[in-house]
Amino acid sequence: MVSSDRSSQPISGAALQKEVLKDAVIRLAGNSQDGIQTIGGFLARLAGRTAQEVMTYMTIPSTISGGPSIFQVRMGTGEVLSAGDSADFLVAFYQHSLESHIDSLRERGVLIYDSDHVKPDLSDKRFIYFGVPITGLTIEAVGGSAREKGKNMFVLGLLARMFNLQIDKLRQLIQERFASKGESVLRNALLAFDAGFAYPADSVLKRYYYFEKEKDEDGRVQITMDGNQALAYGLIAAGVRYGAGYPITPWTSIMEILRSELPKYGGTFVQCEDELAAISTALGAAYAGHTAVTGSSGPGLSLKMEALGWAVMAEIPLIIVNIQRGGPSTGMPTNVEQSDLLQAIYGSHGDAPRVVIAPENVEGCFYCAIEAARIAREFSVPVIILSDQSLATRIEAFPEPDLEKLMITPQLDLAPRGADFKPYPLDGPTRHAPPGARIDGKYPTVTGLEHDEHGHPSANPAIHMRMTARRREKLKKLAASLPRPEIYGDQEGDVLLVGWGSTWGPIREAVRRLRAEDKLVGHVHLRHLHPLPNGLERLFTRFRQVFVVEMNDEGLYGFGQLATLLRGRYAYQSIRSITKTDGLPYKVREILEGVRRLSADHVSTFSLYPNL
Amino acid sequence: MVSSDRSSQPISGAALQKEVLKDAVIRLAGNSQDGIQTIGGFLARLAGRTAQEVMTYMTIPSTISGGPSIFQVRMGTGEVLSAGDSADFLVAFYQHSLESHIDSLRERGVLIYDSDHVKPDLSDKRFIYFGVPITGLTIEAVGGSAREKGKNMFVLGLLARMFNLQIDKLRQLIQERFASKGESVLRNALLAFDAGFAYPADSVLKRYYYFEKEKDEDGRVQITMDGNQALAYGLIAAGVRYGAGYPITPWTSIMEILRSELPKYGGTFVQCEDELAAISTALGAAYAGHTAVTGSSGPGLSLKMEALGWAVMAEIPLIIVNIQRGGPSTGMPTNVEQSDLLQAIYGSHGDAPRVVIAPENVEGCFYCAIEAARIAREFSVPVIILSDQSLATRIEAFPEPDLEKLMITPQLDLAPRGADFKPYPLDGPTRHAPPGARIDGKYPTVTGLEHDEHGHPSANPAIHMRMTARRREKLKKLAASLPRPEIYGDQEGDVLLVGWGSTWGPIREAVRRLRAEDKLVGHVHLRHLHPLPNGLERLFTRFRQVFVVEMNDEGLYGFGQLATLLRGRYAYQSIRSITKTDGLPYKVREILEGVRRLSADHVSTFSLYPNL
Amino acid sequence: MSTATADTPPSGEKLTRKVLTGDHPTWCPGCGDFAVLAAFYRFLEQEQIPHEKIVTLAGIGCSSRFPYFVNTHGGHYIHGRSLPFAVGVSLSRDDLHVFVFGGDGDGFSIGGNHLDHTARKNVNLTYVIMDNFVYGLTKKQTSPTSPIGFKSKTDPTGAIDQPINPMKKLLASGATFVARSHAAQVKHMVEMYRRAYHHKGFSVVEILSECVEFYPGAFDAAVPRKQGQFIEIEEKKHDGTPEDEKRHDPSDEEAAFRLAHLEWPGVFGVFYETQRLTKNELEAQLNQRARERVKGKSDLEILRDTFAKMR
Amino acid sequence: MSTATADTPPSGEKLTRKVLTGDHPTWCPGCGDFAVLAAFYRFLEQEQIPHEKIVTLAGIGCSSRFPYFVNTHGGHYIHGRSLPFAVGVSLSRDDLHVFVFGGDGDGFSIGGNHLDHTARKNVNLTYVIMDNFVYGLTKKQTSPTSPIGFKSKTDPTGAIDQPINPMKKLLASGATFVARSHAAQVKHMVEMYRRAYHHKGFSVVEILSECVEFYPGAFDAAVPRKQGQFIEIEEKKHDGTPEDEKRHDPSDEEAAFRLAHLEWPGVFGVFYETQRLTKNELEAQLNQRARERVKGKSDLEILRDTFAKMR
Ligand SMILES: Cc1ncc(C[n+]2csc(CCOP(=O)(O)OP(=O)(O)O)c2C)c(N)n1
Ligand SMILES: Cc1ncc(C[n+]2csc(CCOP(=O)(O)OP(=O)(O)O)c2C)c(N)n1
Ligand code: SF4
Ligand code: SF4
Ligand SMILES: [Mg+2]
Ligand SMILES: [Mg+2]
Repeated sequence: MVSSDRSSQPISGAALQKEVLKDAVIRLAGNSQDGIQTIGGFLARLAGRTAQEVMTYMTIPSTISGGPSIFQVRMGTGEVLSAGDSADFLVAFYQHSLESHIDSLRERGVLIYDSDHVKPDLSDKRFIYFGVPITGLTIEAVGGSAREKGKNMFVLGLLARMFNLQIDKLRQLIQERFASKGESVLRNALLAFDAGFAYPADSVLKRYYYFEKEKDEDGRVQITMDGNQALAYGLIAAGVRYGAGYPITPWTSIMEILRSELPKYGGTFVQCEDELAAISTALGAAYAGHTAVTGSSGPGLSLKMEALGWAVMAEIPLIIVNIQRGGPSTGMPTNVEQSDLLQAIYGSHGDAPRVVIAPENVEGCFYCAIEAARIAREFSVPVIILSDQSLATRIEAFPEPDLEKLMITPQLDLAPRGADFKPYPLDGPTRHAPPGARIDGKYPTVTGLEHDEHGHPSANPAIHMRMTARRREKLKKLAASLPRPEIYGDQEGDVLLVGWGSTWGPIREAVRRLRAEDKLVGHVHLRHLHPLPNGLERLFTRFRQVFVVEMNDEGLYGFGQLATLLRGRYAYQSIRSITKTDGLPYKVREILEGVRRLSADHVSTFSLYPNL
Repeated sequence: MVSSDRSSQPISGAALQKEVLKDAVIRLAGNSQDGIQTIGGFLARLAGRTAQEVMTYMTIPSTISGGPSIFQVRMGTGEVLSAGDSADFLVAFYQHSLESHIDSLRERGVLIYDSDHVKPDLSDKRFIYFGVPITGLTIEAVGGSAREKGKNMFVLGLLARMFNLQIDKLRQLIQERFASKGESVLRNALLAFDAGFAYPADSVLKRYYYFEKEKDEDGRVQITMDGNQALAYGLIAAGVRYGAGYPITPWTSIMEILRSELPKYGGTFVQCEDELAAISTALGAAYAGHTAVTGSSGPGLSLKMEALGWAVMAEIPLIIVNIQRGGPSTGMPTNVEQSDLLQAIYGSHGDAPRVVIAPENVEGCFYCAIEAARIAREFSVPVIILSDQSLATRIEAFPEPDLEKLMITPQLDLAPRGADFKPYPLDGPTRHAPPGARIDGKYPTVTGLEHDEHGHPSANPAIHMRMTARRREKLKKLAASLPRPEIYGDQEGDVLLVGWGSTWGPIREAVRRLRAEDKLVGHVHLRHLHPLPNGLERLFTRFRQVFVVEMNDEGLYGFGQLATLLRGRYAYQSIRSITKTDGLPYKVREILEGVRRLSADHVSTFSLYPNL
Repeated sequence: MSTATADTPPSGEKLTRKVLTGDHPTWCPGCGDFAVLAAFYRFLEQEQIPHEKIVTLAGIGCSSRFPYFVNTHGGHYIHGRSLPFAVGVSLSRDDLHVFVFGGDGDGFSIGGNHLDHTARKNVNLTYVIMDNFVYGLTKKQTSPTSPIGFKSKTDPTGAIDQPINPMKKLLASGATFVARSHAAQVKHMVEMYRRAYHHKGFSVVEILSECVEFYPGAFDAAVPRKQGQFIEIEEKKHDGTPEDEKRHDPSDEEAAFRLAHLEWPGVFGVFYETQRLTKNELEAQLNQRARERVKGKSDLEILRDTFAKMR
Repeated sequence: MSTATADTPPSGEKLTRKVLTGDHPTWCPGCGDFAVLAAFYRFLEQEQIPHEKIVTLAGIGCSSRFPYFVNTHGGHYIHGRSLPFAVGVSLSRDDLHVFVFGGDGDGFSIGGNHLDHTARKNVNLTYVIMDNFVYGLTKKQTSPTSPIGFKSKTDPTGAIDQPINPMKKLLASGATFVARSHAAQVKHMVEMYRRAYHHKGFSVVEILSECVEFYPGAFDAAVPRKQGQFIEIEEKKHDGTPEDEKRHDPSDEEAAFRLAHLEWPGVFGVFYETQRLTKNELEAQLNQRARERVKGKSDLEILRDTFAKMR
C-alpha cells in the first residue's frame, strides 16, 4: 500500500528504513492464558485514541482451561472493513502457534517468534524472520518469581517500538488497566513493557513501520469497544433500565455489563433460573411500563419462543438480543454463524409478527440498540437484535456518539386513563396503561388469548381476523417509515451483493475489488430484516444478478436464509445465494470466489427448473 | 341433488313423499352438556358402518362449564369432501341455538326445534319448520327423574325415522356405548331413542328422506374415528411404543389414547412435568433405540424447539405431533389454523433441517403417522406431523387399513458393532448404536455439539461444513424419493390450487365447482412440506396462475406460509395466496371468492413492483 | 369489616365488591374457585389498597382465569410462567401490590422451578395456588398433586406417581411465608390473604379448591358439613401457659415440616413465617451503593464518563 | 478392590481403568471434577457392570462433559434437561444402568424442576451433581449454590440471593436416596457411588467439586490438609449400644433434614435412604395388567380388535 510521505519522528534516527503502511494485520498466536487478548485490546484502544481505524478478531479455545487461541488486530488509517484475510505480522508464542498459523501469514510477511520456544523453518524463504527470546527477557525484566506472566506486555512494548506507536498513550492504558490490581502488578506490567520497548527491534529488522497518516480530525473523538459493549451501552442510552437474562456464550458479557451498570442508573438486571424465566421477567417489567431487555444466544433464543409469542399477542414492547453462534443445538458455541434469522422471524407458533434488525459492525450495535428501543416503544412490539459471535468479541473504534442528542431518560406514564380507554384501538397505535395508572371503568387484563380492542378475550372469528391484521399492519407501517437503503458502489449493472449483519466489511471490500476489475457491482446491506424496508425491488431490478451473501447454509433449495426471504417476497429468479458454514467470518476472497462461481453459472438463473 | 331411483323400503308406506338425497348436512345446535357430540358420533359411526361417506365438524365451548356448542354431520353416498358450508337440516335445542345458527340453514332447509324451548319466527318463509316437544317427550319417555338427560337419544331416534336409517345398527351402537355405564343408563338411552323413533316425523313432514344408494362394496370395511384417534392408532401400527407428552388442547386426546393403549403393546407413555421434559423423555427413549413420539399444540411446540434442534444435530429419530390451533400465544385454543408451518420448519436456532408432513383428512392422519415413523427411522431425523384442531375432532369413515401389511412390531437392534463403527459416515446413512450394543473400541457419546463421523465433538471448520451438508443432503435424498403429487382435475390451464392439511376437502370441492363453470382448474395437495417433493415446477408451470390456499395470515408481503415457501424455492410470480384467519375451516364459497378476486386482480401478478 | 381509613385511595374511590367485580366467571357452577374469588374481594374491601396499585397475574388454567374476574390491573400470561413475570413487575415497580393466582399444574408441574427460585430470592409478592388435585382446563389429567389411585384421562386405571406434598415443597423452597387454606372456609381464606399481604417478601397460600367437574368431593375430608374436619393451626401466643407449649410456632421451620407430614387432610393456617431481606430491598441497596458511587450524576453524565474511559 | 465375579460380562471383557478411559478431559488442571471421574472409574472397576449396559448422560457445563471422558455409551444433551432424557432411557430400557452427571447450574437452576419430578416418580437411575458453587463453563456467574457475598461476573459486588440448600432440596424432592460427598475424598465418593448404584430407584449424590479457576478454595473448610474438617455421617448400626443412639438413621427423613441444616461445611455420607416402588416397576405392573387383559395377543391382533370396534 502506497504511502503519503508526511514526515515524522522515528524512534532512533540512524540508517533505518521507514516503511509506511496504510494498515497492518497483526496476528498474535499463543494460548489464551498468555493474555494475548490484553495486548490486542490495548492496540485496538490505542488505535481508537489516535483516530485510526481498527478491527479485531479472536478465537476462543474450546477447552475450559484455555488453550490455543489467537487475537488479530488490523489497524490503520484507511477504512478498515474486515479483520484481514491474511496477516502481515504473525507473533508466535509457541511451536504449535507457529504451525497452526504460518499459513495465514502473507508472503513477505514478518514472523516474530519467541526464540525460547519456537523453531521456525528458516529455509522457507517466503517470510521475514524475527526471533526474540521473549520468555527469557520477560523473566529477566520482571524477576523470576513472576514466571512467564508478563510476556504479553513485553510483546506490546516490542510492537510499540516496531510500529512507532505512541508509547505515552500505551503506558497510560496500562496504568488504567492495572491500577486497580495493586501496585506490584502494575509495576511488573510496566517493567515488561519497557523491556519489550527497549529491545532493538528496529535495528534488528533494519526498518520500522509507520502508519500513513492520522485521519483528518473531524472533531469527533473515537471510542473503542467490542460489539457486546456497544450493544449494552446502546441499550442504556436508549433508556433501557430493566432486564433479565441467563448466561450463555457469547451473550453473557452483555448481561454482565448491564448487571453492573444498570444500578447506577437506578435500574435492575436480574439473573434468572433459565431463559424462560428471563424473558418472562423482562416482560413483567415491560408490562409494568418500562422498556426492558432480555437476551441470549441460539439455545436460549429457542427457549424464549413461547413467551415471545405472548409479547406479540399482548403487544408488549420488548428488546430481545440474540448473539448468534454456530448451530444447530449446542453446535459451535465459540464460532460465528448467521443461522438464526428465520427462527427470529418465524420461530414462534401461530402468525406472530415481530421486528428483527441486525447491526453491521460495532458502531451498528450501539445504534441498533437505540433503534430497537424506539421501535419497541412506538409500535408496542418485541424487537429482536441479531448480532453474532464475531461482532460480539470484535473490537472497533468509532466516533463517540452524541449522547446529548441520543440519551433517553425513561419516564413511567401513569397518567389516568379515561372511560374511552382502549389498549388496542383498531384505528390507532397500541396504548397500554401500566399498573399504577388509574382507569375510569374497566381495568385491563393483558392477555395471550385473542382479544378485542379493549383487550377482552374473544373467539369471535371477525375479531381474530381484524386483530391478526392489526398485528401485521403495524409492522407494514413500520416498513413504510424505514429509509430505503442506499446502494454502495455502482447504482446499476451486473451484480448487486446483498448482505446483513457482520458481513458488512468483507462484502464492501469485495465490492471495491470487483469494481477495481471494472465490474459494475453494488452493495446493499440490510439492517431491517423484518419488516424489510419497502422499495428494495427498485434496487434489485437495476442489476442483472442479485447475490445474497450470508454465513449460513444453502438450505434444501440452494438459498441462504435472507435469500429465501427475499425470493419469497419478490420472486425474482435473479436472487441467488452465496453462503458458507465453516463457522468463521467471511474472507473477502471467499466472496469474490462466490461471485465468480455464480456469474459463470449464469444459465441456471433463469431456468424454469432449478434444483431438479 | 338428483337421485337414482333404486327401490327401497320406506318405514310407513302411505302417502309420504320420498326425497332422495346424495348427501345431507345436519347441524345439531345446543349446549355441550346436551350430548350433541354423542348423537353426531353415532350418526357418523352409522354412516361408516353402512359404507357411506361422512364428515363431521364441531365447536368446543370456550367456558369450562360448557355452553353453546354445535356438532355438524355431513353424510351421504357421494364423496363427502367437507362438512358443508350450509346446513340442510338444523336441530335447535334452545332459542340461542336457533338465533346463532339459523343463518347457516340453507333456503328450503328444515328447521327441527324443541318446541318446549324454542319459538321460531314462522313468518320467515325461507325454511321448513318442524317443531317437536323434545324436552317434554323425553321426560315422558324416560321418567321425570332423569330430567333432560336423554334428549340427545330422542333426537337420534327422530332423525333415524326421518332419514330412514338402519335402526338395528343404531341400537347396537347405543348398546356398545352405554353397556359399561350400567343397565339403567342403557335402558334410559334406549327408551329415549325409541320415543324419538316413534314420533311420526315423516307424517308431520309429509316426507321422508332416503340416501341415494349405498356405495359399491369394494370388500373393504369402513372404520369411523376422529383425526386424533387415527393418528394415535397410526403410531401404534407404525411400531411406536414409547412416548411422552404434556396435556394441551387439542393434542391431549392423542396422549390419552397412547397412555391407555401402549401398555397393552408392552410400551409406555409418560406424562411429564412440561413440554421440555416431554420431548427430552421421548428423545431418551429414541436414543435408547426405540421409535418414540412426543406431541403438543402451538405453545408446547414452541417449548420443544431447543430439544428438537438437538435431535437434528445428534440425528436421533423422533416423531413430533403438533395439532395446530389459532395463534399466536394462547390465541384461540379451540379454533383451527394452519399457522405453525414456518415454525415447524424454521423454529429452532441454527440450520436445523427436519421433516414436516401434514395429513389431509382423518385417513391421512393414520397414514401420516406410519410414514413419519418410517422416515424418522430411515433418515434418523425428527419428523413433525402437522395436524390441526378441525382434523383432530372431525369424525370420518375410511376403509379399514390393511394391518397385516402395515403393522410393525418393533425390534431393538443390539447387535455388536465392529471397530469400524461410525454413527455418522459421510458417505452413508446414520447408524446409531443404542446402549446395550457392544462396541469394539470407542463407545459413542451422542452430542449436540458439532462432531465428526465418529460423533466426536469438533469445531474444525471443514467438519462443520461437511456435517451441515450431511444434515441437509439427507433431506434432499428423502425429497428425491418422494412421489410427485398428482394433479386432480385439469392437468393444465388457468388456475392451479395448491393446499396442505385439512383444507383438502373444501379445495377439491371448489375445483369441482370451478370446472363445472368450464374453468381449467387443477388441485395439488402437498403432504410433504419439508422437504417438498421434487418436480413441482413441472406442475406449476402448466398453469397461468398458482393459488395457494391456507388457513393463516397473508403476512407482511401478502403471502401465506406455504406460499412463502414455494415462492422462496421457485421464485415464480404466478404463485399467490388465498388465506384466511377467522379460525374456522374453509367454506367452499370462500375459496371460490378468493379465486375470483385474485383472477380479476391479474395485473399485479406480473408486476415487478408488488406490494409497494 | 373495617371501613376505609387513611389508606383510602386519594381519589376517594372506595373498593367495594361492585367496583372490584370484573367479568362474570366462566367457571363451572359450584367450582371452588368462586369462593377463592369471593374471599379475595372481601380481603380487598378490608384492606382498601389503592385500586390502581393492585395487580393480579396468572398463568393458564381454570384458576388462572382469576384476573379477568377482578377489576384491577391484570395479566393473563402463559402456562407456568406467571411467577417470573410477576418478579419483573415486583422488582421494577415497588409501589405495586402484586398477587399471582394459578393452579396446581401451573404452579407445581410446569412452573415448579420458578416457584423455588422466586421463593429463595424472596421477591415481594403474594402467590395463591388454587389446588384442585387435577388439571381442570384441559379436562381431567393427572396433576402433581393427584393422589395415587386417582382415575384421570391420563391414568385411566388410577394415578401411580407419588404426588408432591405441596406444603413440604413450599417450605423447602425458602418461601418466607407459607400458609394453607380451603375454599369452603371464606373467613379463613380472607385471614390468610390478609397475613400473606402484610408479610414482606414472598408469601404463598395453597388453597384446596374443589373441581366439581373432574374431582368432586376431593376435599370433603376437610369440610365439616360433609363429615370432615377442618383443623386450624393454633399459633403460639407466647403467653407462658402450658397450653402454649403445644401450639405451633410459625417461625419454627422444623415444626412446620412436621405439620406438613400430618396425615390427610392435615391442618390449615400459617405453617411458616420468617423475616429475611426481600430481593426488592437487596436490589435497592445495590442501587443505592451504586448511586452513591456516581454521586448524583445524571444518566447522561454517567454514560458520558464511561465513554470517556473508552477513548 | 474386588475381582471380577459372576457379574463379569459374558464377553469376558474386564472393566479396567484403561478400558473405561474415554477422551482426555478438557478440564482445567486441578479441577475437582478429575477426582469425581477417577472415583467413577474405580467404582466401575469394582462393580464390573457389563460394559455395554452402562450409560452416562449429561446436560451442559464443565461437569457435564463427563460422558466424553468415560468410554461407555453416553449422551451429551442440552442444558438442564439431562434428567428427563435419562427418564426416557431408564423407563424404556430397564436392562441398562443409567448414570447422569451435571453441575449445580444444570441441576438446580435451569433443571431444578426436572429434578423434583424425576425424584418424586422414583425413576430408577443415579444422578451425580458436581457442585462447584459457580457456573464454570460460562466463566464465573453466580449459581444457585453460590453463597451470599460471592463475587462473580453477574454479582461483581457479591451475590445477594439466598442460595438453595442442596440437601434440603433433594430431600424435599422425594428422592429415595440422597447422599453428599467431596471431590477430595476418592474413597468416600467410591462408596457413595456404590450405594447409590445398589439403591433401587432414584438416587442422587451431591459432590462438592472445586472449580480451581473461578472459585478456588470454595470447599477447603472440608479438606483436612487445608485445616478443614471432613465429617462423615455415622450411620446407625442398630446394635443397641448407647453410642448408637446418636448415630444417624438414614431412613429418618426428619433427621436427614436436621443434618441438612448443619452449619457449613456440614457432614458427608448418606443423608437419606428409603424404599418405594420405582416408576419402572409401577409402569411394568400397569403393563402386566394390560397384557393380561389382552391375553397374549399379538400387537397385530390387539389393534385389529380395536379397529373392529370402530366399524
Ligand atoms: C405450554 C402449555 N402447555 C400446556 C397448556 C395446556 N394447559 C392449559 S391449563 C393446563 C393445566 C391446568 O391445570 P391447573 O394448572 O391445575 O389449573 P386448573 O385448570 O386445574 O385450575 C394445561 C396443561 C398450555 N396452555 N400451555
Ligand atoms: C439453554 C442454555 N442456556 C445456557 C447455556 C449456557 N451454559 C452452558 S453451561 C452453563 C452453566 C454451567 O454451570 P454448571 O451447570 O454449574 O456447570 P459447571 O460448568 O460449573 O460444571 C450455562 C449457563 C446453554 N448451553 N444452554
Ligand atoms: S373444570 Fe373444575 S376447576 Fe375448572 S371451572 Fe370447572 S369445576 Fe372449576
Ligand atoms: S472452569 Fe472450573 S469447573 Fe470448569 S474445568 Fe475449570 S476448574 Fe473445572
Ligand atoms: Mg388444577
Ligand atoms: Mg457449577
